[in-house]
Amino acid sequence: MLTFTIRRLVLSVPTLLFISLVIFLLLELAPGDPMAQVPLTVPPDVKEKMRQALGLGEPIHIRYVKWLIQFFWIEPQVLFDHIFGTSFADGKLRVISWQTRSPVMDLVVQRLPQTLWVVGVAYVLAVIIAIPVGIYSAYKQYSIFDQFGTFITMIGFSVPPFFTGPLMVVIFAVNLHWFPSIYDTTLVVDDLESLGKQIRQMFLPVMVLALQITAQISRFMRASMLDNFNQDYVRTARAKGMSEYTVVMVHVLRNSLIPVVTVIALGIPSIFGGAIITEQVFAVNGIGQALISAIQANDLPMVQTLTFIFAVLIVVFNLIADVLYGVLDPRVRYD
Amino acid sequence: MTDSAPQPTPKRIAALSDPIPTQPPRSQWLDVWDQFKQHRGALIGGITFLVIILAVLVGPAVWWVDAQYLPKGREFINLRDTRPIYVALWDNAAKVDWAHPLGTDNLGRDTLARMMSGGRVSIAVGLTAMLLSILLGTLIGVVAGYFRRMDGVLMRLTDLFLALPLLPLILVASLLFRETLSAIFGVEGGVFVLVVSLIGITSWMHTARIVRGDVLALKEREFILAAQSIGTKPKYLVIRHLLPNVMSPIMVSATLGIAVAIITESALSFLGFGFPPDFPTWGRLLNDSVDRMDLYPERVLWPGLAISLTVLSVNYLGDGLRDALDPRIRGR
Amino acid sequence: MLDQPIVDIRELRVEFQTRGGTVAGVENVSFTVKPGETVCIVGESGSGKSVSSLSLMRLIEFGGGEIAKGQLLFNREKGGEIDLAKATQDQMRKVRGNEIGMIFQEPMTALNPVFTVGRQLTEGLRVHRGMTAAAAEKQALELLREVRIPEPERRLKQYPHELSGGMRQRVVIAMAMACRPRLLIADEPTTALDVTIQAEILALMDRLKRETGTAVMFITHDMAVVAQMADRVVVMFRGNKVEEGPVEQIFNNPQHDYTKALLAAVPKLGEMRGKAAPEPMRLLGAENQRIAPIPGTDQRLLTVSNLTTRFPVRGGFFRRTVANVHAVEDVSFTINKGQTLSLVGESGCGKSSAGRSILRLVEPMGGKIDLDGVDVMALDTNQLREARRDMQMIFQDPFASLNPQMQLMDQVAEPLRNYDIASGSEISDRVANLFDRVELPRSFLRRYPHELSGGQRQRVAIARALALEPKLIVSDEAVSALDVSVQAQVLNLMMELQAEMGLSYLFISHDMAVVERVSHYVGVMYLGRIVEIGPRAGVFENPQHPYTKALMKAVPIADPARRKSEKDLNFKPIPSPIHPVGYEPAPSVYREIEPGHLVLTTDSGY
Amino acid sequence: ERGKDGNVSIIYWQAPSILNPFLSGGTKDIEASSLVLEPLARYDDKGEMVPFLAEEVPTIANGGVSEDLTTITWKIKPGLLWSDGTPVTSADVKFTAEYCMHPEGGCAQLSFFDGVQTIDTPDDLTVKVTFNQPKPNPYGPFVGGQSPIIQKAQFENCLGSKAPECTQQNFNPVGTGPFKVVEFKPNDVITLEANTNYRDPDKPAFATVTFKGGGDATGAARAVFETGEFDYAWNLQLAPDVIAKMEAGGKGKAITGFGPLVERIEVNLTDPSPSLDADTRSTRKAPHPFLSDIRVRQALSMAIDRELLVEVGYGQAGKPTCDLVPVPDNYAAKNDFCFKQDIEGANKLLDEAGWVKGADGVRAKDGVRLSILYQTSTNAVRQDFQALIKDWWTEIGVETELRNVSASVFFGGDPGSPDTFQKFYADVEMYANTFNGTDPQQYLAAYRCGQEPKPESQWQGENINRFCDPAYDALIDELARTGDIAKRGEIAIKMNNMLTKDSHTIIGLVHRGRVSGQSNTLGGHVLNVWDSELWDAANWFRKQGS
Ligand SMILES: Nc1ncnc2c1ncn2[C@@H]1O[C@H](COP(=O)(O)OP(=O)(O)OP(=O)(O)O)[C@@H](O)[C@H]1O
Ligand SMILES: Nc1ncnc2c1ncn2[C@@H]1O[C@H](COP(=O)(O)OP(=O)(O)OP(=O)(O)O)[C@@H](O)[C@H]1O
Ligand SMILES: [Mg+2]
Ligand SMILES: [Mg+2]
Repeated sequence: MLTFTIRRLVLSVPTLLFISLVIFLLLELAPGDPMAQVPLTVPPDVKEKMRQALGLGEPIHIRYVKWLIQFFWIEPQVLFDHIFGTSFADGKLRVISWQTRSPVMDLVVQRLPQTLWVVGVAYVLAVIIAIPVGIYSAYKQYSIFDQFGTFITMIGFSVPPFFTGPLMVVIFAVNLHWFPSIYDTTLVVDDLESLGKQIRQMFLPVMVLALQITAQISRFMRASMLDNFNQDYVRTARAKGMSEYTVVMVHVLRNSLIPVVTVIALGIPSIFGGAIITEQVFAVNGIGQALISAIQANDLPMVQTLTFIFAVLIVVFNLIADVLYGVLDPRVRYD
Repeated sequence: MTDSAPQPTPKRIAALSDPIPTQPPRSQWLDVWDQFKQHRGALIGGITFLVIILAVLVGPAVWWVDAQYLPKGREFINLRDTRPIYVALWDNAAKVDWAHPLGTDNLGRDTLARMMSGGRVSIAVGLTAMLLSILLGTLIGVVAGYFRRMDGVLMRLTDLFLALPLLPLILVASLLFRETLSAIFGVEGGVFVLVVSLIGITSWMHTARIVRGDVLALKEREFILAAQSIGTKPKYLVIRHLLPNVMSPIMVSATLGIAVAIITESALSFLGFGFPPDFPTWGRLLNDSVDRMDLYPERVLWPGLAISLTVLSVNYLGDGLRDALDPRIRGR
Repeated sequence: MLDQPIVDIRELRVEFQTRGGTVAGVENVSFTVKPGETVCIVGESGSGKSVSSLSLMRLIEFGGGEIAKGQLLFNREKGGEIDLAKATQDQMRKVRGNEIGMIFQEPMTALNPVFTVGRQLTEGLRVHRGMTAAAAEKQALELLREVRIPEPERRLKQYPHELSGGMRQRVVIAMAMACRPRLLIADEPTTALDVTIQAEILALMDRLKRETGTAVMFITHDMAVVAQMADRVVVMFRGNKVEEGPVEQIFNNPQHDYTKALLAAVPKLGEMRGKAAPEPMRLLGAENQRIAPIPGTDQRLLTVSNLTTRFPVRGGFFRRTVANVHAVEDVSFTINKGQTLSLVGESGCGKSSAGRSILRLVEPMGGKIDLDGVDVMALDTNQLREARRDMQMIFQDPFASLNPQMQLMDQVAEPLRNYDIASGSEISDRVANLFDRVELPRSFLRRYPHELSGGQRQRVAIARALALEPKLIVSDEAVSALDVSVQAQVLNLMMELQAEMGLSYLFISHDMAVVERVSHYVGVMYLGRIVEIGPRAGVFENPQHPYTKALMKAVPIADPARRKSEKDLNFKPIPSPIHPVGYEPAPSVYREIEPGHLVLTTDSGY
Repeated sequence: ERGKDGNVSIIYWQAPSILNPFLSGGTKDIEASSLVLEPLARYDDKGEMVPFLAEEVPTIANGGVSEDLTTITWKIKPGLLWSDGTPVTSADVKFTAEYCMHPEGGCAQLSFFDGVQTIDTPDDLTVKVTFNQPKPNPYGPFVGGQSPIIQKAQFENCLGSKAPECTQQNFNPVGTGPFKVVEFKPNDVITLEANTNYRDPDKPAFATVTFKGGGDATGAARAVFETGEFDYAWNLQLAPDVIAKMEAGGKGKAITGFGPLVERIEVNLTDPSPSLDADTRSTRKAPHPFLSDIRVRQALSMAIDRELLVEVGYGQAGKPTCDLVPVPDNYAAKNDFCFKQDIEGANKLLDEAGWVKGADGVRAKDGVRLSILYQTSTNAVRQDFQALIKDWWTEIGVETELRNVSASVFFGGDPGSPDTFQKFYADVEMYANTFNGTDPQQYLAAYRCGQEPKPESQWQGENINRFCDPAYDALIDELARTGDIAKRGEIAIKMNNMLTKDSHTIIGLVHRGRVSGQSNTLGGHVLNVWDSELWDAANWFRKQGS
């Protein structure tokens, strides 16, 4: 298992390097220019100087190597410094965002809490709802509950967030005034009241996201439970005189969770990646929104870094899902 | 083998004769259809989807208002922002017009006509992008599963595509290919090809993984070995034996793929990428109307509902197909 | 008290709601089981054996069935008689596992893969006996000892997949016996197991029954097992009980047609004693059967020498080959035209690998294969394809070896198309002829595999193999998955084809009785090597190698007069065929006992 | 009394990403930083200059500007303090110029320092700027929101290439304005508090400011008009009916003001045909096959109903215009030749010019079809305009293909992209442009022959139409020499007409105003289109009784 993990980790390095190169070239090729947001009143020669100042004058391979060094060598040092109070990274040039002229990583750190709160809570909530729903729908297959649950989850699958989002805003924020329409990142949660505020402002985006995620996971859970209900060991457990509760909640559940847990793990990168459309609609200043605004502003270092972090997460959680599978399922042993 | 009536044969005693199927030979697709019919949701979904397709295909022949037509002169002011006729039910003062049952937009274009021509694009995008993604996914899945040596490379490729950001990709592709494509297919055709290919090549990964897994499992089945031993060439092995047996996950991926593609196209339109502005798609109609959502909710509602309903029906269709194509469930 | 039956099943009818309407799994079955008695229920596949037993446990509801009629009277330890057919699920939970234990057919899947053996064993004890975890564990240990599992302490902490099939089945038995049930239902507990393990499990059950006085309801389709175990026999046929009686009576004086046919179809070990060549079985009801010995010829068709096949085991960081599975190790044999060589041996001893290596479906590591003058090992891909016209294969699982998505006609025609042997209407003519040949109605041509029974499918597979008119057919457990009656028909078919067409067979099987019936020569494999090979009579009547001897002893014989006793059995656990890279096993050296009868002298690990 | 009114919240749907206006040209950043940083003088809502840090605005009359127009001398108000308590001196002013003029700094406001030769600081409160040539308009440096004064002490180590590394400084500049930054979350939210060292002890009335960024214009408008979550929303580019509906929410109202911003159609005088090679396409080497015919251009202009456009797209926030320079009065030509849509006239004109309608309704002459590619940036109002104009042009026998390009591509100058407005691979394109301050000299000078984007200049250049007229170039030079205000106006109007009325090279459509949303409870604000909208934040207060 350990060898497997290490092997996969090592193998993922060239993969990731390749991915980073592809992303870099892609962004490099992409039309668009960081000067797009500078007003037309700024004359072209000044814009040209500004471009030079951003480092756009250098050849492409040098910029790529620079980015590699900054991302893989300097940023870890910064993190190390931050944790241990050392000063290895002092004076070294970090990955700098073109929009804000500040280190991209700082921005990520600043954005992460909102995304984690909103997307993370939605995810956790969805998992908490989806698993019992999936279990019960499978146990009572074709019952009213199952049919209804299927319908709701289908809705969750089918109704895109860019439709539900604005709809919710208009209904709940504009007409009913139940929830704010704009997410307030300055809110500090330190007492009950501010907690209430925080919950209220998270409510709509979390709802929209959770509906979607619940739909996916509960479908998975249901299918997985159904698979296992047909297994012989279930009959064995019943033949032993186990109660239905034990049969379902211990024997079947434990087996059914194995694929579902890996699916859940595979979904985690998206928590960090943010939900681009939902964040956009509800003005949640999270990573997803940072990404889309960076794309619109052609802030290449920011886009490059964010997409790459996302790629790393995908690769890592792919690995984690595989390892989890091995841990949860005693039959699977990687070597 | 449901019938148990012993068949009297002259040669053997009843007890030992094999039961011979009494029903006429039926292809398993008939079985599939039988099972499919059982699934009420899927049936309704299928019918709904057909109705939607018919509506957008045949609709314009019946409702022959030009989706691009702009009223001229003063008529413009009179005709723009017409509400759907049903609004008259509760609002006497509302500006309604039987000539525009779903109302008009802020430029006086007929919403119904736009919905229909938008639907045609959205569904066409959904179907073609799905086909492309299924094709790619199946190809890559089969190759990865069947040829061990390609497996690692292709699975890493899958990782790569999972990590690629769609928006910059669209920008790059339209930079590189738009002019060539519009030279070949015309402006709208070019964008169509572009959008479809992009959605296609960014959504095959899921299918590929499933197909790969199934092929890996199938490879161990004895009939593949049997096919090898009767001298079937690898090409036919794949075509005759592997592919038909991964059809069921592919079909399910396909239905999901339509849904994903329709939503992706809409999301692209929503984010401002995609088709030219005077080329309505459901996503764009929705996006353009979000501003006026509380004034003219119907302009958001109808395209939103259309997208959701299409995707919903397709999803149900897929659900039913999965049950129908799964021999374990069908056997029951 | 003693005469009062523990279970009294009266006019049981079980129905399933299916798409095709209501199906009766069991139409009308009544029988009783008395304390301390073993009642065997036999019948072909689908005759309702499992459904009856599951109804008794009221587990049938979970499979979509419903007890439509009848009573299931169960004599409880305390509280007298109860009709299980009407009991609530709550009551049933107290009966299940506690008063009735059940053993299932598939040891591989009957245990929950994610819980340790210990956990699954103690579960029942804690529920029914209210034991503490520690006490239950102690009891579990005791149970494992009772079923003679080596190193029971370690097993408790292991997961099912870490145990061999035989050990798993013991765990299942221990689980069923945990609460000392008064009735034990065993649904084909040994069908999936090797002969040797089967013998041990049967002996174990017999001993447990004797020691605890538990009544046993034993379900099987194997008449030899019935002869070995039963006190009384119930014969079922398509949902009905057709006959019932003490075991001797059933075997010696069967009344019902079906029972007679069944017994006629069972090959009995020793039946062929004294016959020089194999001959088809005389089947009941089949008229104008030509029972003639099939002598074959003495012409060499296939010569295999020093065949070695190893599968690499990769591991470590660089995924280099760290070990090899020595599946086939220095194996040599010959097959004559028109004759059959059988390979027997336990699961995993390399029979299939040997068969596949000859067709080069798996690539052998070394050795020579000469098929009628063609050096198979030297062929390139195209030549190999050509060469495969002369050798074909039939596989064990008729459900798995046909493509479920293709019409039978196309499947049988595929080899013809592959080699451009025929085209157009000629193809359909030839396929129709092949169907006639394997005695399948032509109306099946347009059907799909799932519409056929197992035996019919196996005929299709044979037809497909015959399409190329091969000289050699490798039949890898071709009849193992079939019901006895069907098996007999297929065996006869194969033998008739041999007689008519001069086919040679490499017949792979683990069923000694079947092998005795069909072979000219027999090779016994153990751990990749042939430990004994020679003419059938020689190997069966004068076994020399200790493994062959043990194997012969383990085979149950379908004759209640010739029961085996537990002390006849002594099996060693099979060593692992996996050896690290660089391990070079000694070559196989044989001693010739009589002409053509060779015994391995190299240490084979047994 | 300072701080009595608590918190005021402002929403900019484009979020500020930096608070150093020299490092970002973005309006959002400049406006946000104007709460903190101040220039020596600003333009007020009428476009007139008012002193801020300076005691008075230097003129020739008061001797602040030399007669030969080469120097300008500013006097700083005495006693001014930075928010950290240190005094503001002329060294800070001089440093600001050095900071921006550093060759490696990439200063976005460099054009304000055009022609600055030396800056002298005779004493702590006097700054003398010397230009290398006479400057009729010497109010470039240190005037207006774009070139405020930064503190020398803070930015001393951030010169040139070090500029982007000074994150702390760029995010939290020390200023003299009414507020100072407490926390800056880039692209998200800024929290500010009243500057205790602000020069007027009673101001600002608000103790804190929450400056939120992000979302879209709709959301921002909704937050002010309907939910009342915010007090002020900037630049609500929304259709008039949308705004009207939202205003009905009753929590706020829209305020508009008209700067020199004009939405126009630019006509490409060169051939953008894809069949041409990259060196020729859309350059002066290849004149446009039919748009070089003035009558076609005129017909295109005549076919447009500008009033309808205004009604559909801008409502109160727009007026029809035919001009390039609509304000200030002194420079505005106030043409009205185009106000009336005249499809018939346009058709007639084209007929006369020999463009005859073919079977498909599209006019052609000598095999050249009047088929136009019409591009603009992605934006709902612009797409509506495109649809309408396409329709009108169809009526005069001109076939139109529409294209919209993402703003980040369209306005970015990436020479590799075919979709930038500079490259102009289209026949006509539509966007809006404006000029800084009240003087259009630079704006008009852009149309000099040779200043068009072309391959040799990496497609940079402001003469988008590839306009070339020696008479026009002569006027540019004359304007640069002229100091007299009335005379300057005359020349500018003449130039404006050469581009619009006389040649229809630039087809003016709508004179766009700025629309912002203001809560009903917010007082003290006057919308200013000539400078930062937040120029008077010090005067803002919460209205009583609400
Ligand atoms: N879940 C079910 N749904 C429908 N029919 C069923 C179901 N289970 C069993 N049957 C039917 O009941 C009949 C008896 O099946 P049963 O499993 O008892 O056979 P069996 O004698 O145990 O056969 P085998 O030897 O193959 O185990 C079969 O004809 C089968 O078709
Ligand atoms: N493709 C393979 N890769 C690795 N090991 C294999 C492979 N095929 C077979 N083996 C191993 O080779 C050994 C012999 O297998 P084989 O299938 O030939 O046995 P068998 O005698 O046919 O058993 P059974 O009666 O169960 O079919 C076993 O230990 C098996 O695990
Ligand atoms: Mg059974
Ligand atoms: Mg085998």
